[in-house]
Amino acid sequence: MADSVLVIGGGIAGIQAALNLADKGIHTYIVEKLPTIGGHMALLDKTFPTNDCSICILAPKLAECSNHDLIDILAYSEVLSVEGKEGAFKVKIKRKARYIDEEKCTGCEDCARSCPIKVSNEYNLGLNMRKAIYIPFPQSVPRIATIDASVCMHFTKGKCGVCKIKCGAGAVDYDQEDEIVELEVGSIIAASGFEVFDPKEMTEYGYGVYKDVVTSMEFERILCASGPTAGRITRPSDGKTPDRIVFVQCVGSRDPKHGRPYCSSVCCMHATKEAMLVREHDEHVETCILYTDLRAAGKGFFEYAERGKKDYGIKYIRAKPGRIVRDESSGELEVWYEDTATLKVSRMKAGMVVLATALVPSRSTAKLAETLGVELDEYGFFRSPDPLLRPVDTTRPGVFATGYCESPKDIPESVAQAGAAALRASRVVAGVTA
Amino acid sequence: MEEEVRRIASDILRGGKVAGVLGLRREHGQVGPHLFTKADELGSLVLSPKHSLAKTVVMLTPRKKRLGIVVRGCDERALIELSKLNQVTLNDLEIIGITCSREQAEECGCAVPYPSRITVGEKVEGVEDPLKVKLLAMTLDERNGFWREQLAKCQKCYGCRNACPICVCRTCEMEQMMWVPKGALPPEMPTFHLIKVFHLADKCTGCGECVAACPVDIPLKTLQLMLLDDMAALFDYDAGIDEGPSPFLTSLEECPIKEAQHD
Amino acid sequence: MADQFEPKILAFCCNWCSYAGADLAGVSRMQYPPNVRVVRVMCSGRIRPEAVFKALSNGIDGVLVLGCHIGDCHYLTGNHRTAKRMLVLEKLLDHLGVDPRRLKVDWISASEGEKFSRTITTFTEQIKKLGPANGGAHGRRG
Amino acid sequence: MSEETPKSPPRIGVFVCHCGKNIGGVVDVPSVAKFAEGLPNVVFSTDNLYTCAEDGLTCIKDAVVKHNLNRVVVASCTPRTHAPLFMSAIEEAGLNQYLFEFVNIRDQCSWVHMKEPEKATKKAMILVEMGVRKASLLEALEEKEIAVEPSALVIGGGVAGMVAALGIADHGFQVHIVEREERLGGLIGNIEKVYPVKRAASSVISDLERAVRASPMIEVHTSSTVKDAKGYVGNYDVEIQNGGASTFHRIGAIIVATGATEFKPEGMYSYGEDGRILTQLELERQMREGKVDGVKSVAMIQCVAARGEKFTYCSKMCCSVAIKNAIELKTKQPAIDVSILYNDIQMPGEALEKVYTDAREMGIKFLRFPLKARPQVVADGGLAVRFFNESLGADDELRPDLVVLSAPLVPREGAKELSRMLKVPLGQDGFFFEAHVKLRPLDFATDGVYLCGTAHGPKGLQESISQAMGAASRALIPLSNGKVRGEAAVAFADEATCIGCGNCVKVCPYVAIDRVERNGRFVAVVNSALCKACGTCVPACPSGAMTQKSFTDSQLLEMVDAVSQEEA
Repeated sequence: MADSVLVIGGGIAGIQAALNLADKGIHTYIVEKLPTIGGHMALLDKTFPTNDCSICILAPKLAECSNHDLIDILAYSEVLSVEGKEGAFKVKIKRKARYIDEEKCTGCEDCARSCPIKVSNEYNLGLNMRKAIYIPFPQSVPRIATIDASVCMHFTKGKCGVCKIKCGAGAVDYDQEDEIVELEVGSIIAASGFEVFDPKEMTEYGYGVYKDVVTSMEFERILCASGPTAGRITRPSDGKTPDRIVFVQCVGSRDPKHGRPYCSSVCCMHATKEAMLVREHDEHVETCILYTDLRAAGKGFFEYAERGKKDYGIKYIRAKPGRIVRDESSGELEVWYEDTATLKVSRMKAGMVVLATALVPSRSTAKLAETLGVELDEYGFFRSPDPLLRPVDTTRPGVFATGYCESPKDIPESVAQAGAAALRASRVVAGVTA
Repeated sequence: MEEEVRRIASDILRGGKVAGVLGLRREHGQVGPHLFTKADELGSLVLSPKHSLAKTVVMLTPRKKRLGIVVRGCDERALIELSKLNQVTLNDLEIIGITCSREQAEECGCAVPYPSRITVGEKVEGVEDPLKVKLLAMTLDERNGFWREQLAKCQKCYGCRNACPICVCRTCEMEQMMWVPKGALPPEMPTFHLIKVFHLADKCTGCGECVAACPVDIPLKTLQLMLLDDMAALFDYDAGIDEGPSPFLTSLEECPIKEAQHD
Repeated sequence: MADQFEPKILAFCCNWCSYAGADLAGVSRMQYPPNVRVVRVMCSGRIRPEAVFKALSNGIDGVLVLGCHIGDCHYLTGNHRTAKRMLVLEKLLDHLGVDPRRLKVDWISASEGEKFSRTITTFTEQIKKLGPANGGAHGRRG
Repeated sequence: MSEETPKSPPRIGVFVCHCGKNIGGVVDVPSVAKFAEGLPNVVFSTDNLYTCAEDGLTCIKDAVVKHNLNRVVVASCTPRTHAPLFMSAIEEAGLNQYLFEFVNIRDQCSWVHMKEPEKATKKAMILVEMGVRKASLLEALEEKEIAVEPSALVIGGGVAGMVAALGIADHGFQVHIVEREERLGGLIGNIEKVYPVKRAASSVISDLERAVRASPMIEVHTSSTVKDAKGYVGNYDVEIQNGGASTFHRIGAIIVATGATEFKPEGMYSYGEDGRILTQLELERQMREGKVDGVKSVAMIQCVAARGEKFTYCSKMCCSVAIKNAIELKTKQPAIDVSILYNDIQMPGEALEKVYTDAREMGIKFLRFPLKARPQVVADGGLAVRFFNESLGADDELRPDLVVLSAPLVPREGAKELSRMLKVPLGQDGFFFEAHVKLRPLDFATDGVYLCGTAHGPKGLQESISQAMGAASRALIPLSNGKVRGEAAVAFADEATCIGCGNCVKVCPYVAIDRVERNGRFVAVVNSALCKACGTCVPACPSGAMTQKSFTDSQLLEMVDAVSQEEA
């Protein structure tokens, strides 16, 4: 009987499930495909409905995972195979080579400063550049460098070795190889999260054509003090502060034709928060949210949206834009929309447009489900045989799913449900059978 | 007025409402606190000179029986503050509230020369502390010069603290080496005084006992009064009058800051 | 001419937000004047106003009290008390004739390295303009 | 681990780190180490290329032994990442891990003063002096442990309560469920069907109740209330009252699952004036009893009393309840005309959205009204619902046979009393208020008490069940460990100095301080297992009786003095 648990995914749901288990005395592994744990929450500037600073409340959790005697973090790793059954799984994991000696790296980033290769920075959603050797963000856990071999000159051209020279700790190791580790665990929790629906295919919104049309996650980075603009609200095209920012809801959500029929659950509050932050940063910028139904049902959410209207002057219009065009002479965007309350077609100028794109199960979720041997539902979320009474169960005993990959939900719901997954997993490890 | 107070004290004593009445007694030409337990002693009960009985109540707390007490405005405020500090139990006190005359108010520079519950006497308007008005009109440097000069006179006698009706601590930080080095005169400026001033920022009753006790006439009360005005302006809070907790003990939801300050 | 006045600046930082913000300024190599000395406490609610005026009266020229933004306090409402206590302390300094600009209370989150650096820079500039506390006469060894 | 504060005078070792070039490239590290050597109580000082590397740690451990060090100061990066490493190193060398002070000369010195190496070096020296002066006064600390009674109390026998109880009992702990009513089931016991899974509510409850009754670890107290609960995490003394009789139990953890109830909108929308104006819950009963079979048209009104009418909040589940009942009516009598008057439809997620789509496809009408002008119901012999129809942009009127009001969930009576008894807060909406809205939705700030289901706020059954399992998981942390371990740098009240004013009790966010009678007078006593080490109580104390360990006034003032005495 294996008495460890494997958590797949190091976002807030995975972290919380792991802490819940480890705090109970159960040894837990967190496998994360990226070089750091933290997930999407690490990318958020603030969180609704309290406007808490996201990294301020998350970073202590990351550190807690890293310092916990009973948690082993396998970042930059992937699950290759799962064999065995409930209570006795054998899991093969690939630890991708970082080309860095984890023991030696001090996280000083001397290497990154001198690296000559710049590539698009996925942590800032491509809004600025990172180096080929990098630490994703300042609060990364583990805080060690990773060489992106796909772009590093040493690997692509066989030249350059600057990072190795600059590293005072002697941590750079170009000869490092991927490593396969085998774990024995009693139970597995999948917490693979979501990814943002790519709105390029909805050509009417001009995403990918007009630089000033951004997704809400991209805009989150623009708002964030540690983001590409250091929290200044400037638009990507010309660095000017826009006069008005228009938020478009349900981009790819509740839209069976183009995207997903379901409601992504968090976007209305997300847009409300971002609009509030805009007004906090610069009260001269107008904000307007074009929505279908204002989904503000969670605890304190309706009050939050009311505050957005009253105290922050956010304008809410029930409307669905037909198209977004750019006036080439002024550089301003124009949003054409039908006001679904009045059925009138109107247009509105916008310095920037923020698309509340649907959140969909992450691409790796489908592959993960296959590896785990469990079923997904029609939209790609994990399916429970009894969604009411066993919401975190999957179709394979001993394997559980929690967080956004189980179904759309916000952070507190993910945290609560992570506890549920930990409960189910600890029951397996404790030897209680259904 | 004295007669009226004696009559009320006598009534509550005889009626068995209280086990004793705390007041001032004149005996052999001396006036001091006394717990009158028999109605026939009350002939010696006097109202002046002004003397705070609040600390005496603290010494008599906790007790089983109710107690009557003769209080002026500042005494009542002291009792309210002491009750918030859990040093007296207001419910166990039968308060005989008396007003001060205009002359008395002027003598003390008192803005509120009456208790909230007046048993005997007529309420008169209070006076503004003249020094406060003067200080507020000064420039920063002038004020700084004024206080430097005043505090430099300090003999470190602790009279201000000993006389204060609210200073009830068993040990005092003004006497702690880490805050105020021993042996130096004048004491470390202005830390020595500010420890007391800040501790009383939300509690001072404006009674003026500290000034009366000071052998070198440092007008500490004025500093205290300026802070009381701030507490009222910032938090709508009046020490000694509001019976709720001090703003320092509450969250911003429970008691917000009135002026927009700090981001 | 005497050397330019280099003020002594003390910053009380809470462990969870402002100290983390200071670390972020470091990680991001945001340069600021070296006059500041940080004292770490777990929560800004731990900072005693008495310690602030003791510092100011003993030759420290400016004091920063830095906590989490209101609502972000790791200990729920610790900084609510800081906000109120320090506000009254500012008033007290003013009444005493000490320029209240020598005390600055601000909220800096763990992601605001830039704000930390900016706060230290502008505060140091301001204290330089105000000149030495206590006329430079008190409590200095040299 | 060593628990004793060394009695001998401080013997401090200082280790200054180069961090490769990160510190050493700016700060003159050897000079800083040399400067430290001259500070009072310092008996050993050195510099390391990487203090955090294996040889650096060995250097510390060896020096502790060789020089008989009883305090250690490391000047390097940030305590936020590296303190645990150095603390465990000195503990391995036999010192209490809290006899350690961290000085940050990288993130807050060399990295931010890269162009001013001399000033950075001087600053590093003062920072080290501050650390050394504080270290001289450090004391050995311990994280206090308290034993946890292996049993739980679940207050509320609804679905959430039963799920939570089963989760805990499954792990081998005794659970008491206390339910005010005669039977288990709570609010769900009054409804017919659960959506979106479309399962009979009675089967959900009977399944759970069967499991609860079968569990040897669960004791069910129906028609009972919690009369009293005293104590703290791991050690509650609970009195459960049934009729006139009381039983007493030792409890380790408590879960609040008291649920919510449907608001009866008396005096609004003509409710109570006409038997054909019902709430959703009343409609469900009538449907069960077959009383609505002949009804030809139904109008449902959403957001009754909610979203700013009487209550500020959105009740979250009323949209799905209304749509569920509309579908049930329509399924039974396809000819029935059902209109739902709404403002915003709240059907988040995949399954609910599908139900909403189904409802529209079945011909259920959705008519939107603005919140500013809510519908009016007039009982004038018939029934009239007048409202502003947003899609028509005009006033509209329906004349249904039945009006159904979707009223919000409100907290159960007794929530206030319970909140006082357990010392846990209620929010402005009257629901229980969690420790942190985002990351601690099921905890209270007070350790050992947890929260789930609609006691926390309106929500659907699925979410309540997830929360119940989550709350059980939280409660199992102290239960499984059999102990809780507190913080080390806790507050401490000196009983001799304390005047018992209770200011500290008022400011403590964790209810960790009690005012208790000792030798005839009241003093503050900190429960160091509950104290979270913020120190907010210290400035609230008027008499200097309150101290925070590791951040004492004298330690902090030493640091302040080091700066004020620094040579200009």
